Amino acid sequence: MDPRDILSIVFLLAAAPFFLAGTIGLLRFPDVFCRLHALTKADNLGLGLIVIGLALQADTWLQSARLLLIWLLVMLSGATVAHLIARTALRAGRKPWSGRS
Amino acid sequence: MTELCAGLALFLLVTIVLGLIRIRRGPSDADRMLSAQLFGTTGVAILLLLGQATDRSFWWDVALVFALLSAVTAIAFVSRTEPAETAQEQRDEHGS
Amino acid sequence: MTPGLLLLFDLLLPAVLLWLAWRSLTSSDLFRAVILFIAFSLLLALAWVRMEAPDVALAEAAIGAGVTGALLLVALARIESAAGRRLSPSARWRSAALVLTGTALLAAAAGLLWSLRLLPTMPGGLGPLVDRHLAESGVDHPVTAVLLNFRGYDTLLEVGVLLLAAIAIWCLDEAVPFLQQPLESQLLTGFNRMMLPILLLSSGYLLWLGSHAPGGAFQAASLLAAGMLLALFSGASLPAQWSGLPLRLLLVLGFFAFLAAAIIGPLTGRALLHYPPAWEKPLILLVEWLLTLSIALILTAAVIGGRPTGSRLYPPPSSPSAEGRRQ
Amino acid sequence: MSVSLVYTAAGIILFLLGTYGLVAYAHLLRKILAANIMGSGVFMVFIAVAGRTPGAPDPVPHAMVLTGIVVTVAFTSVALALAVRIARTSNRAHLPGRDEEQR
Repeated sequence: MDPRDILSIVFLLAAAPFFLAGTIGLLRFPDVFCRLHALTKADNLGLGLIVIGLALQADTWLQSARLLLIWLLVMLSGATVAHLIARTALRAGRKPWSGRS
Repeated sequence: MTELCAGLALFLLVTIVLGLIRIRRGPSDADRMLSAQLFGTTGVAILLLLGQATDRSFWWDVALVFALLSAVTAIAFVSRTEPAETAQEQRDEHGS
Repeated sequence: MTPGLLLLFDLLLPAVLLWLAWRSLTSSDLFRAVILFIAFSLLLALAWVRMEAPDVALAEAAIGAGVTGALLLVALARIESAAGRRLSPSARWRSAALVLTGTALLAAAAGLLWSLRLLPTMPGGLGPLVDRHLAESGVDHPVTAVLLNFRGYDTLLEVGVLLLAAIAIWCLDEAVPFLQQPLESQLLTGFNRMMLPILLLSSGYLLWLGSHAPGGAFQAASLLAAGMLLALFSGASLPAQWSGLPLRLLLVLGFFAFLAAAIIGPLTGRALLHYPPAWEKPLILLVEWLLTLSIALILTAAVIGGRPTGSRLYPPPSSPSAEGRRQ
Repeated sequence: MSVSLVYTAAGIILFLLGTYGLVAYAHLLRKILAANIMGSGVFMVFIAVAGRTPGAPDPVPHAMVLTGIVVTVAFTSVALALAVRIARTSNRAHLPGRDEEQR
């Protein structure tokens, strides 16, 4: 097997736990701020690893560049949205979870 | 490779199904918006993987559109709930 | 050959779609219903991709992820501020109505599912016909050729429908302040500074793509409209001197450019919407550019949801003091 | 070809779900969502049937569905503007009905 394929498979398989963690975090974490933290793992690392895994398979560097662009856009949007949602929740008077409740 | 990509896409679809529970439970609107946001990212990943699995890279253009627009709905949501003070005041007025 | 895992995917995806649609219709909280609907249209785009309909998937992704979500959320906020946040109770039926509706729906289901058997087992479709005439259409992508050349009148009327929608919305009400208070965030401003050029660029990319691959005017317009929405959300408005005649002219520009291109045919002794042979490509591209601009403005006006008023900004800012500041 | 049948059946059920929602609920926004879901069901049948042709899918239904999506957006935006206007004028966003009588 081509070493590039093996690397791809490793990256793709590594991505799966982050999406699972994002979902489980979304379900299990106690408040909206913690859940945001879980969500951004899927945005940044999960999608990032998939992009790297697929970019290794791409035929031309243009295709890899397109994949990287998609990842950058999702990260940019994810960061902005996470900030805005957290701010809204904070202004709406929700207190971040302090571990006591 | 094809099998792996298809399997991962299927796995991601299952995580979306799990994420639906959060939309159901809430408790706040922000939590529901978060799940929709996660679906957006997962959708991009599924599109990329399916594009690879079926060897159609023009599907990545659909993923690109998803990535470009993934913030719009959430920002619309934030701008809808942002005037926390004003909305609170209005509710108080109605209540009294 | 479809690998087994893809087949599983194709079984799970429709099931999830049906579940989302059902929950969106039955959940008591309307905000939850809207979020479920947004998730529904997101997964619908995946279904179009699985059915090899990339044009439709692009349109669904562009419109479902951007404009429809914003449209629904903005309208929901306005409805709730007028009528109160109220749970929509599940239906209570008179028994006769329940029996009647149930029977009708079940009969329709049985009839439609049974009619699946009537589908030809070896369908020919119109694909070969389109392929044969593709060279005459001036573009290389079958769906664009069908949209703008072979069935151009559909597209012309569709733009007409969009224009009528904008007129209807403008007739219903004057524009109200889009944001109750400006969304002041350095991060959002920075985000917009990066995203607006990218959205403009990708809109042009999709438009260019439309001539030989999935893409086209409507998808490009949705991206452009999403850019305008982002600007609106961070508090931008159209100056008063632009929101009168210039805005109206831009709104109708696409439709009338298409109409003008359509009647070139009758004027030169051809049928309606038959372009002169050497001019097909430039004409189609010019019409698409103008259509993109007009459709994007129409979509944005639809989200704003009202007509501009006389000498004020469009949409008007939340407080009178802000008006003076921004002008 | 069984996959295309799965999507066709799903489209039919979506259409019927939408019809049910349109009939059963009094709230205007819910009716708008229901009509959208009905439309999606119709589109899904179209696209699934277009995918049954051998080779590349039939482009004509694709173009028709694209037109349909645009018209759906137009109708949704007008319906929402109407619903907002009704809510503003009458302070309620649902049709009068049995729930009203019971209150």
